[in-house]
Amino acid sequence: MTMLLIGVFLLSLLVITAIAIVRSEDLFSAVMLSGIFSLLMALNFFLLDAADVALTEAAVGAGVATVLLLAGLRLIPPKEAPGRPLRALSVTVIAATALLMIYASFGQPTLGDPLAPTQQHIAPWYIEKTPELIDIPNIVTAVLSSFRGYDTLGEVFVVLTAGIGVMFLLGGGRGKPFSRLDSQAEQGLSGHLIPKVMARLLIPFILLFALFIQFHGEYSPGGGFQAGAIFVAGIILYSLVRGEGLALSVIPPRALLLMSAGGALLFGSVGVAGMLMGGNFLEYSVLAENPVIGQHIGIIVIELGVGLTVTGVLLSIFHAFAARD
Amino acid sequence: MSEILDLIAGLLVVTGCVFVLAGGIGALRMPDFYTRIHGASLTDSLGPVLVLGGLMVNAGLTLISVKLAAVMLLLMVTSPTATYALANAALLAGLKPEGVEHDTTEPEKPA
Amino acid sequence: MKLLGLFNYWVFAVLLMIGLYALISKQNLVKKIMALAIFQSAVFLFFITMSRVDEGTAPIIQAGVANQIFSNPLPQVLILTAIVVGISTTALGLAIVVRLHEEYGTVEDNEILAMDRES
Amino acid sequence: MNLADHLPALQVIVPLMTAPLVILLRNGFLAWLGALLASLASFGLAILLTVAVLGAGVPEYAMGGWQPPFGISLNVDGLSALMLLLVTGASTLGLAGGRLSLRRDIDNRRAPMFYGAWLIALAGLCGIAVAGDAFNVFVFMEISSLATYILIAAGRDRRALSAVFKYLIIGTIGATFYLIGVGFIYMMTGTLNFADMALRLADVIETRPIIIAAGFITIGLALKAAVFPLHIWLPRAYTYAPNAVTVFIAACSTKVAIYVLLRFNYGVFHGNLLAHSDLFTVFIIPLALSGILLASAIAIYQGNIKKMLAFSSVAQIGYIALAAGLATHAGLMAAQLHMFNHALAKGTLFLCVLAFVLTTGSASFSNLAGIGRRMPWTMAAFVIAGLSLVGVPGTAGFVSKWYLIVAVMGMPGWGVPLVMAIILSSLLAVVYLWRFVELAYYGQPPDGDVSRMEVPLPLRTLIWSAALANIYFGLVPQLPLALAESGTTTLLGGLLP
Repeated sequence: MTMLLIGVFLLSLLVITAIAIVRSEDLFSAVMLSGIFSLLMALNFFLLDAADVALTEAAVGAGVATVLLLAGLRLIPPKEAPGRPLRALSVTVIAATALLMIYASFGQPTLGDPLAPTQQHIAPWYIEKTPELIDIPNIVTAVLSSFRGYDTLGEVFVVLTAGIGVMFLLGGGRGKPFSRLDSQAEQGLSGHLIPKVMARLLIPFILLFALFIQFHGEYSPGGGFQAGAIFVAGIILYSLVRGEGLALSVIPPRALLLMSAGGALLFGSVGVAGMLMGGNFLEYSVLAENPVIGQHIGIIVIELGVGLTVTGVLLSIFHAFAARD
Repeated sequence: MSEILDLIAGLLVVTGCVFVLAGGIGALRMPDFYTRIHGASLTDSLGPVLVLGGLMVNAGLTLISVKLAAVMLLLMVTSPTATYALANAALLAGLKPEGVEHDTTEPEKPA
Repeated sequence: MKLLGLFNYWVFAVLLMIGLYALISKQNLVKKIMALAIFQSAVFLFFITMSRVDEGTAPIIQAGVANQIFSNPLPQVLILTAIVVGISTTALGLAIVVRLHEEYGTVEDNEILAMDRES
Repeated sequence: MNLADHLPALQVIVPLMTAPLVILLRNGFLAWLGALLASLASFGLAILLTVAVLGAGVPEYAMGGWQPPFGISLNVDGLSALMLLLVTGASTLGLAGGRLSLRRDIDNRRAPMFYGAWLIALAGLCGIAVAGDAFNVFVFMEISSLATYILIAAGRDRRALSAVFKYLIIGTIGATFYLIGVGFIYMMTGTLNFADMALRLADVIETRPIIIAAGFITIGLALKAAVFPLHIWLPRAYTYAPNAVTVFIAACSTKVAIYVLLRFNYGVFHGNLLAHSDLFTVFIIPLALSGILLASAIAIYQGNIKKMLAFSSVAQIGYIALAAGLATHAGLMAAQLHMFNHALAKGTLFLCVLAFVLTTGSASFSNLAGIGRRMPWTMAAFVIAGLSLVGVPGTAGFVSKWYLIVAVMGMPGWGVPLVMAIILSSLLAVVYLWRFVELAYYGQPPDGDVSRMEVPLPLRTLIWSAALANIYFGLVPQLPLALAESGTTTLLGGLLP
């Protein structure tokens, strides 16, 4: 009951934040509110026993998305033009749809109902068979990378496509726009003592944590995607305090492109390897003598591929935005 | 013994909550930006540290305490830095503290 | 109790419609992207609500603990993928907005539309 | 396992895996060549799959070796094979014919990214066509959409950017609606596999969440498919995209959304549909009819050939929706045939437009006056494809219009008015095509120059083979007929035997 009430409280905050985002005319505060929105969402996910999703939402929604929007706002005016008054027609239509959906909800299973159809079919099979077939503690990772590995392959390609798109549109990825590395704006906060020292102190830990999330994802919440996002957060922090140029000399754009494409290829080649060794595409069981060991090998390698692509793409996107003016 | 520990833990958590609440009120009611972030900085320094301390007392000498200590350490390092960066950014953007007649607050210029 | 158990679904409906309303009525393109993010987040909430089981924990098997009840891992997996799709869309949309600002000098939808009509 | 069993997976993997390799290249020509080879290879795979479907059938492919419904399965039937032929064929046509045009539109430095996005779009569309899992369809829909946005944004006109932003917003709303619908179904059945869904839905088919789910899925996919009046993104996106991209997406991207719509409404909701087939028909037919008539009428007033053809596409989608909305055997046959034939005609028409723009530099009517005398070969091909679009006997378009009229006549009470509407809109198509043809043959070129200026021979050959395909499938329609027959059988029987 207490949990339910905490949930109700957090969900109400979520709605209030969403309204505030829509109403705020200053885009900077809207971005900050979106960050808060994502954090609240992550809290809700955590409350609903979805640890992996909460971690991802916090890293992606509150972290990466906020940084991206801020990088974008550097290039466009941060003020919204004065809005028009509420339009009666659209408000009516939308309110009617909301009421319709609320009406429909009375036919739905309630929160946490153990007899709901979702808890009866397929999911119990995953929970029951994971120890035997894959033998890793985190069932979410097992489903994500093995049972539904094909979806995850698709997900990696969605990320890669976004990276290709941003590089194509903003001309990044070839190093040319990054030539003005010594200009004033590229210096970052490097003159400020306190952020500089603190960032130096924190960055190694952030990177270490990213590696932990990457390679411990089979045992605890986490995996390639979250690790990539956290790794990127570390590098972005570095480029904020030390300037874009220095951060880029650590990982040049060409290397980022290689990482992005290489990760996707690594994932795919695991699948093709399964094919060549007599199984279906993405069948890891055939990768070793013992099918369970094969699954372990497959999952570790594809998680690495996911991490590489995500890191490469997110950094390329960030640099493409940062290098534009 | 355990009752005393529980009592200490509870006290710490409640005190922490009071600080968080005070910070929240401060962020709402203070007159200008700088006093507001002064208030708000309470919510992410003293408040959570006390709450985490209470939880550590509650957990005793276990792995959980070590994890909580790590979180606490991180918070103690990052939140003052964030407050500093915020105040400095406001100064750089040209926001003057309220009630300051002559300009004594030069922002820290990049060296 | 029954009503509180449906509260998550109501919040899903309300958030979805807030996002949709902002998408329709806001002219600023960055605001549209944020609205799209709210819109998609609502769906994430919907799926994760489905995955929860009373008395359950996150679906991570702990050694030595028997007869645990786990929340449903499948919707969580789907939403992990959907979150990634969402951020990818945001990034691409933002890149398009930046290019639009370079070409048109504004990020207000109605002004861009007016300029398109002229040319 | 031998290679033939892997065909459904290879169909997706070949373009998907070539894409990261292509973006690593530094040379525009090599990137184009790589993309073309991958596209040709997947066209070959699509042909092999078609042969297999018409022969013994293609066994279900379990991804990762996990049997459905626990793992993701790939299913290929007649309808999928039809879509695969369309998608890979259109991509190959666009890439092969678009070399010269794309070299102008895309600078060499960014070309590898562009061709990478092209391959990803191709893989995404193929992935949708073979998927047997509702969520997997969402993932691949997003892959193909994101890649398509990039392709359209590559247009040189700045209006390409505003068009693509609108497409991005509407496309994402559509995909999210689809995801919500899938969520509701999952909530009531606990499964994501199409076949399993259809089986388990039987018990809960009349519950509120399922009806809401059907609504969300239908509206979401109608947004993606640009069914009138949800088509607002389409004309501008088609008009300002690079010409080669228009050849590709105009021929197949909206049809893939219709394909998913058919899969859902007939394969999954068929229990619901049988009880409410009148409701569904009454909902979809007025929309389809107004699309057919209004969009054809709007097309007459366009001053840009690409925009005119784009509005014509909206009208043609109306035909497909009309046929599919009848919920009869003949209607489904007509819908599938029309998807195939319209893609053939539109692909050819846009390829001709590409050739026009290549030589004159613009797609506006004023600039294209007299083009028929300057480029007689290309213009002749344009006329043939135009005749197919109108539905003149002897062309592919006639076959599907014939099936459509037969299907509509089967509707008690509505038959005659519907037939008249179809004939009226065909006449409108004659009008808007004639406007251009007249201008092309009798108009005065803007600079008064009437000397010959044809495109190079390879491109002309390609255009003509596409035009001849329109005639070939008009005279010998056995292949699309067989595929549509097989697809209709699976659709009406559910995915189950």
